[in-house]
Amino acid sequence: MKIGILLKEGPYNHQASDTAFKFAEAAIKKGHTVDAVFLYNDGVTNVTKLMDPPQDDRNIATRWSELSQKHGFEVLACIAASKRRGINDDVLVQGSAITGLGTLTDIAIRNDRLVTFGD
Amino acid sequence: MKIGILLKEGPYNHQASDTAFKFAEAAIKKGHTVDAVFLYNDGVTNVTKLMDPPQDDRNIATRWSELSQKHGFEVLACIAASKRRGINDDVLVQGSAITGLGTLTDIAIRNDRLVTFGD
Amino acid sequence: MHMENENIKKIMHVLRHAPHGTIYTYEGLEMILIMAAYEQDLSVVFIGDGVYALKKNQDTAGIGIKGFARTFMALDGYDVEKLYVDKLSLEERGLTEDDLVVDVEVLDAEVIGGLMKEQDVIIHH
Amino acid sequence: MHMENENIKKIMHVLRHAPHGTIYTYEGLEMILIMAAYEQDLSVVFIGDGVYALKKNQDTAGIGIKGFARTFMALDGYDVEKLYVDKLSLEERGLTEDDLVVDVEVLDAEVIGGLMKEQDVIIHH
Amino acid sequence: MLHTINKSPFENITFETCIRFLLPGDPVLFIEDGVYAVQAGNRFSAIIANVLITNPVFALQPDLVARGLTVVTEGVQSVDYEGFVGLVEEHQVNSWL
Amino acid sequence: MLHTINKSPFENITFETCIRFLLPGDPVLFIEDGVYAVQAGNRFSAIIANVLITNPVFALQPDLVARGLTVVTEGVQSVDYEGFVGLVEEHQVNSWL
Repeated sequence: MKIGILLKEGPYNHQASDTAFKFAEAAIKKGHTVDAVFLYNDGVTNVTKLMDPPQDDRNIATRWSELSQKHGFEVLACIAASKRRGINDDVLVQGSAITGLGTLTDIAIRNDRLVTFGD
Repeated sequence: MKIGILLKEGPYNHQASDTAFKFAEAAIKKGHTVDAVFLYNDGVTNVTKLMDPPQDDRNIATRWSELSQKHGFEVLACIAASKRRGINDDVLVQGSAITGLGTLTDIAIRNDRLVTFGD
Repeated sequence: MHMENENIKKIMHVLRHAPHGTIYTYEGLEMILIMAAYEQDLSVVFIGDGVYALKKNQDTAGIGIKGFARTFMALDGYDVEKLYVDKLSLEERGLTEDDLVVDVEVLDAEVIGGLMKEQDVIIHH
Repeated sequence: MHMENENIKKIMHVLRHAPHGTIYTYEGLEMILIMAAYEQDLSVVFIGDGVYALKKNQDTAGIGIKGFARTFMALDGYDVEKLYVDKLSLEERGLTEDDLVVDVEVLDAEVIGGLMKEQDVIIHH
Repeated sequence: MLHTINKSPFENITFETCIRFLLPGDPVLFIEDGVYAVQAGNRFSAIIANVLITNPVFALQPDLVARGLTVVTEGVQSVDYEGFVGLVEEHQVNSWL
Repeated sequence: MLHTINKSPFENITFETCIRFLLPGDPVLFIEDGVYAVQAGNRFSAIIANVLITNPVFALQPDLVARGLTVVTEGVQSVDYEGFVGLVEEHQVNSWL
């Protein structure tokens, strides 16, 4: 099954990103295809490489970067939401990109499921 | 009267930053001293110069930068909260700085009021 | 024509937050406007405080935030005509259809639940 | 001594969010630990879902987030001894003091309201 | 002590929690989405009227206007941002986020 | 249609809103802070029991364990993240954020 994920909150402040990540891992483990993760609202801040959490904590941006590259999907941040929140091409982790809401529409159309995580 | 402000949510996503700003302006207009604005939780993202909202919208980082410099106070982002969210010295607007929670304690102690804004 | 219809997805946007206190409804509306260009079967449902987004006479100049209630009036021009409001949400807030900036269909929760069940995609804002 | 006391501020932290779903309680606790070093008159109040932060037997390994319930046990070592829990919040959640990781004083809302009134600074997390 | 409430009472328990801890005489100020509580004739009007017996109740006018709330429960006073500052001059602040 | 709820029912209306729109047979999954709804013997247990008459109810086990919730209302089924995926395989998703 092809699954798209929509993530609407930033890292650490809400559990949404953690749940979305665990869900994506489990879906892949069960043989499904994660087609893309789309970031909206504060969710766009999940992919800044400037993130530098304590060493004994998870690095949420790095984790998305690794999972997406390993399994061939992209983590896509909405451009309008990104601009409001100081996310641009220069700060993105590998495996992520900035794009428009049209891309989310394509994701919604071409996947069997769109699963949303947020606050 | 000396007033400290604690701001606990990021820009645009919540009204907290807007209310805090209008409150600070009004306090200054009434002759009070805004001693400092301390940013915590997602609030630290209020001072990234990478923010680039639509031209017909307010630029929240620039606005804090201008108000703080004009009236001689600092907008201070908690270092631990900043590191989690990708805020560092390189991205700060003028008039802001990164500091520790000890500074907030000093602000709480030395001011007549500490007013909190958040979600 | 038949093949085209098969590719059309039913996508429902659910607005449940009051305007201005958070950005969810505003950025939700931005998403709806973009999706409207893709000729899918879009609908928008207002539940809970989401109905406040449609309230007449909002003037946001004093809080320094762009207002957007009037943008809902533009949805019709984008062929987004399926605007549904939860009846109980409206009543609980002491509002009637006359208080809203656009024509909507006021429906019982059970009917909206049925519409939800038909969707391919549901996005809450 | 008298002058020193005059410089001591009464600062109350109010924890009202459940742990893990949001970071507020965790970052609130980080703030409390730092402020504890400043020898002010600190108190911590648990209201609403904030009482869940103190629940025994939390194991966050499965959600991949650092747990922190045990950190509340360290507050005593930082001389943060004023831990108050709202009685109704505890009861509504079917919890008793035995369910909590630390000793707390369970108080009626009216009493907590009185303590709030005495504070120089109150910070909700 | 000035109590501020910024959440809609229809969606969130904050309003009900705050008033449990109110002492008589202390002012309550509704801001942001909190102002929906004082809209005249809604299901919180009776609670607001009850609070008004013992406590002054305020709502931030710019937030009311932004939300198109023209008629508020009788006895609720509107203040602008300077009025908000005025309340802070007189009281320590308890922001129920 | 799979309905997910991620907010505590004690603080937020989401739980009550969602169940108004439920159709019989559709599964409900509690995740994140939403899992407090299914803690045995709390004031939502009767509502959960009522939902269970017509709908299967699930809670995300890692979220229960993280919050120290060991006993859930009878009839509520625990699932891990793969179980969550399993429910998504069978149903379109309605995430009540």
